[in-house]
Amino acid sequence: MTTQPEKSTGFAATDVLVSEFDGGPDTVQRAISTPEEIQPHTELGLKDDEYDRIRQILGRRPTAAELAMYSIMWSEHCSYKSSKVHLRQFGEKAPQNTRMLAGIGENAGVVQISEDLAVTFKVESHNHPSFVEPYQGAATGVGGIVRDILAMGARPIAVMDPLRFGAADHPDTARVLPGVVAGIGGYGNCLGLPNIGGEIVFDPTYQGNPLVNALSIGVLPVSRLQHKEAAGVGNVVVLLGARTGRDGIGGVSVLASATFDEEAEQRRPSVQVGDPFMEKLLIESCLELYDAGLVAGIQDLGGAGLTCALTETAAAAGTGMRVWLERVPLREASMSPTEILASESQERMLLIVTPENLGQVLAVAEKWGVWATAIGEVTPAEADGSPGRLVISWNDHVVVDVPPGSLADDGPVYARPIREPADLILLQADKAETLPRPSTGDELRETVLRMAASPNLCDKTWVTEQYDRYVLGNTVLAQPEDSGVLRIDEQTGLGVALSVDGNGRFARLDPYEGAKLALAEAYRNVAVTGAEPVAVTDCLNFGSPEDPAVMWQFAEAVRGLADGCQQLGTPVTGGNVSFYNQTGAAAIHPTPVVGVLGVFDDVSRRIPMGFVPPSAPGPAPAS
Amino acid sequence: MTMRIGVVTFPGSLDDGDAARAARIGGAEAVRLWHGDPDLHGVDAVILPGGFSYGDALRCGAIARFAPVMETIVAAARGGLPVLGICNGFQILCEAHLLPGALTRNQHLHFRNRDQLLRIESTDTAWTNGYAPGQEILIPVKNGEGCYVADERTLDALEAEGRVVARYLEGNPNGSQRDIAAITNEAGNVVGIMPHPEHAVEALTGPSLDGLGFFTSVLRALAGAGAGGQHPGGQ
Amino acid sequence: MARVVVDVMLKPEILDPQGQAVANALPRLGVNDVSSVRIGRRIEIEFAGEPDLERAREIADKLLANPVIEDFTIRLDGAPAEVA
Amino acid sequence: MARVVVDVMLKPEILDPQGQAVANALPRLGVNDVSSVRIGRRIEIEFAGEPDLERAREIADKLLANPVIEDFTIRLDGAPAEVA
Ligand SMILES: Nc1ncnc2c1ncn2[C@@H]1O[C@H](COP(=O)(O)OP(=O)(O)O)[C@@H](O)[C@H]1O
Repeated sequence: MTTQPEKSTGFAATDVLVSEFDGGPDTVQRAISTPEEIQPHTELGLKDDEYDRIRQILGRRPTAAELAMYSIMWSEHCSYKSSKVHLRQFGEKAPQNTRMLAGIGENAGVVQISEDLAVTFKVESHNHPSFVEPYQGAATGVGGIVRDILAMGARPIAVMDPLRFGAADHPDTARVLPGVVAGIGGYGNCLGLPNIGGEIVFDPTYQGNPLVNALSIGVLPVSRLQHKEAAGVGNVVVLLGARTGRDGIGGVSVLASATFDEEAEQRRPSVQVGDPFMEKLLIESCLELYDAGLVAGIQDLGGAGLTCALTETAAAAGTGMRVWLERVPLREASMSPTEILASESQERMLLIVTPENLGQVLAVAEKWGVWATAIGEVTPAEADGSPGRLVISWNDHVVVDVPPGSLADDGPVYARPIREPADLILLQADKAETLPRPSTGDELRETVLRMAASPNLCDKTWVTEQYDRYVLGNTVLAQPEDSGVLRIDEQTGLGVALSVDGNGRFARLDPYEGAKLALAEAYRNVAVTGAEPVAVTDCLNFGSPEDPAVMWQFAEAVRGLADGCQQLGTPVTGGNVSFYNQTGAAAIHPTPVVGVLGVFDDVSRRIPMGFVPPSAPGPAPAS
Repeated sequence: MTMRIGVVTFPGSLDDGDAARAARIGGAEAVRLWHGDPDLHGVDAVILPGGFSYGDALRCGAIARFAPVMETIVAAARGGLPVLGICNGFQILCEAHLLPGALTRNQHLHFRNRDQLLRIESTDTAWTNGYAPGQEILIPVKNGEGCYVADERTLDALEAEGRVVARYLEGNPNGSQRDIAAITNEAGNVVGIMPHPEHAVEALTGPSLDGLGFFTSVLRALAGAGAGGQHPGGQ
Repeated sequence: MARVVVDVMLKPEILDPQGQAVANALPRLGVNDVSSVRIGRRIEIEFAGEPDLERAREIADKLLANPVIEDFTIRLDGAPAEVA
Repeated sequence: MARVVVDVMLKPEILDPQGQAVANALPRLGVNDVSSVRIGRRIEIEFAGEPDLERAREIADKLLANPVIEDFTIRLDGAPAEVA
């Protein structure tokens, strides 16, 4: 069953004949009968031992579709295989906290801010895609983080964008920066989300590897909190939002999980294109569905597309799932089952709904003009009580039959070797005390002028003017303030403050202290507005985890952030790790970016950065 | 009796909630209207809010003009119903030929959001009768396609007939001809404005309270005191 | 299935800042003999059955072009343009 | 003076939200037989002297089209298009 926007301009996927593909898709049946077939697992980024483990889990070779799914889900980006062992500290050292309703492991952390209201917030990276195609990379970065917020049951209410570029006068910066800023503005403005702050840092370390991080925050009634579990045997699996195309096939695993180099040029087609208008419709339809109580489970489709959403929702519930892939509405009829599973087409959500509610769900989708299609159903656990299986067919061919947990939860975990960078002692010895200092008035003047004119300190309005900070009418403070402040509740004056900060140069000198400093800065920025800091999100931007020096920086930064959070009493509620930010052998400065959330009982008590003129804003015109 | 101001939501409307809030703060009851429903539900005035209706595909406002609700609004506006188009709403009014001219890409090619000083040039409209002639107001501007263009004859006519409602001061944010920020139709009941009065109605969230006058003016107009005069309202 | 192409350009008297920006950037690419650049829209409409030029002209006139600022031409893909 | 026309369209596999939105609006204008609408850019380049197709191709490649997501064709005004 499909509802369509006012008019179908497409074709039905069922028009495609199996015979259009050489001998049809690689089925489970075929995999059993051709155990020795050579598979391109290395090209897909899987190590030999990882491939062996897949064969062991399945008791046969994987089908082409299964292989693609494992390669995606076991990629660094999706599996956190190098960072997991370190990130545990955020949980272990988490301060006692009664506000947190959802934490690490969910799409985004959820923090209760009053008896009946909660906010959810998270920062994520879209570094590699933004280097390849700055506008779309940055735009879809905003789109992706907003869907994470939406998936928790929240209405997204603002975005922020910590950015890092190479030298301001480098030609590549002239290519990347305008595109990134236009992309963030283009998507966020069109979505109607105020941009309430961010960072723009220039440093040659980011030359071949700019950092585009995006943060979003949303608000929800506590009772509307959503879960991703595909619970309830017999429930219907619904794909909501845009049609599926060949966007970003292999994007996550290819772009975000390997060192970035000249070869990236050839990978360009894997970049996704965003449609903020569709996302706006998706937001409105999801919120209407939540409020009507029609959603049993929900998960956004981000990088890793359907593969990730299907396996995570099923694994979280311990259920199985049966999916008919030919039902997925396609933009291009000729897509293979593997492509459909790997597509990173934007603006899609996966819903689990009861059969009784399906009709109403489709009606809401139709009202907003988005596609909604029942593509599968939730199936029981195995007879022995072990979790169910994810079985996916395509035109009557079973192309996938896997335990979903093996993809979503039981990926490889590595305790990678760590070693302090050899040059660190020298770097640390080169103290600021040895720098020349201005000693005359003229020298002082020259220094001040140079600082004022430096790209890192100069006025940022040429960027921030391209962002809408007024939309939704609840922005209390935004650029050029140190924190963004939002009113949450017009009646009570309940509000929040948010600041996001990081300093890669500090972290390069001492990643432990550097992470703590980033935390302390964001914490201070929130505190000085008058808000009480309550929770933390982070985006950890680092080089290759396969480099022990980078891994040491990572381990130290995580330890620093976890210790800092413990000392300040603010838990990390969620975040993102971005590895492989390097060009050739040269890694970027370790760059932990930290967001701190604060709460106001009465946001009218916020303290702005500048002096407030004695008179309040002028009176209303005569009426 | 409380006046009822309708605020239309198109797919992609963004400032509809803010316009409704401003109408309430101004003293009216805000009534939400849906693009697909031609019924105006007996409202006394209509606001077309800012945003990116239909994703602003093609040209801003080009598709919204064909929404079922617009047919009713165009007819009612011709009959005297006060209509205010803000930003995307202004673009829709031009596309629907309720106002002359067009809004094109900002000359500097960027989206621009800043607090903008304006001068109210005409207080002879349903939406500006509460301002003092020549009054300067500070309200946010935020758009990517806010550059007002029309041919010379139309511009001259607008000036001669006192239909330029507001002009940009201290810097034209988008390259609009003759610094035009807002215009009105001949009857003064339909006003299109590029900057956002609805974002300047509360001390906590706006740069001033200067936008409130638009939402209080229309109440005076409806009460018979201002331009736009008596009219049946609604359908 | 056949395709109709509608080209929409700003009227000559309307300023085209985008075209201007491109023209201004050309000398930096070493191109000095371009006297003007104008940027418009090209719209390709596929009809399910017979392409209908009259239909397409109506669509162009009502929706695709704004007569206040734009002119359009319309043609079957491959055929020479015909001014509206 | 001569004119070179560059048509820039999204690659077929790339999402075209604008075209989609227009296609969805057509039934409201009573048009039901359109199966797809794609929207691209048409760029007219006037050369001061001889039009230089090679030059124009270079400009198109570097400045006018985004090769990551777009294809372009280039031609002398009046001449049939030639795929880049
Ligand atoms: N990329 C960005 N997006 C949104 N706001 C930004 C961005 N970069 C900087 N800002 C905002 O501009 C203002 C000035 O930035 P900055 O000079 O970095 O301030 P500070 O040095 O106090 O952190 C701050 O309000 C900051 O949030």
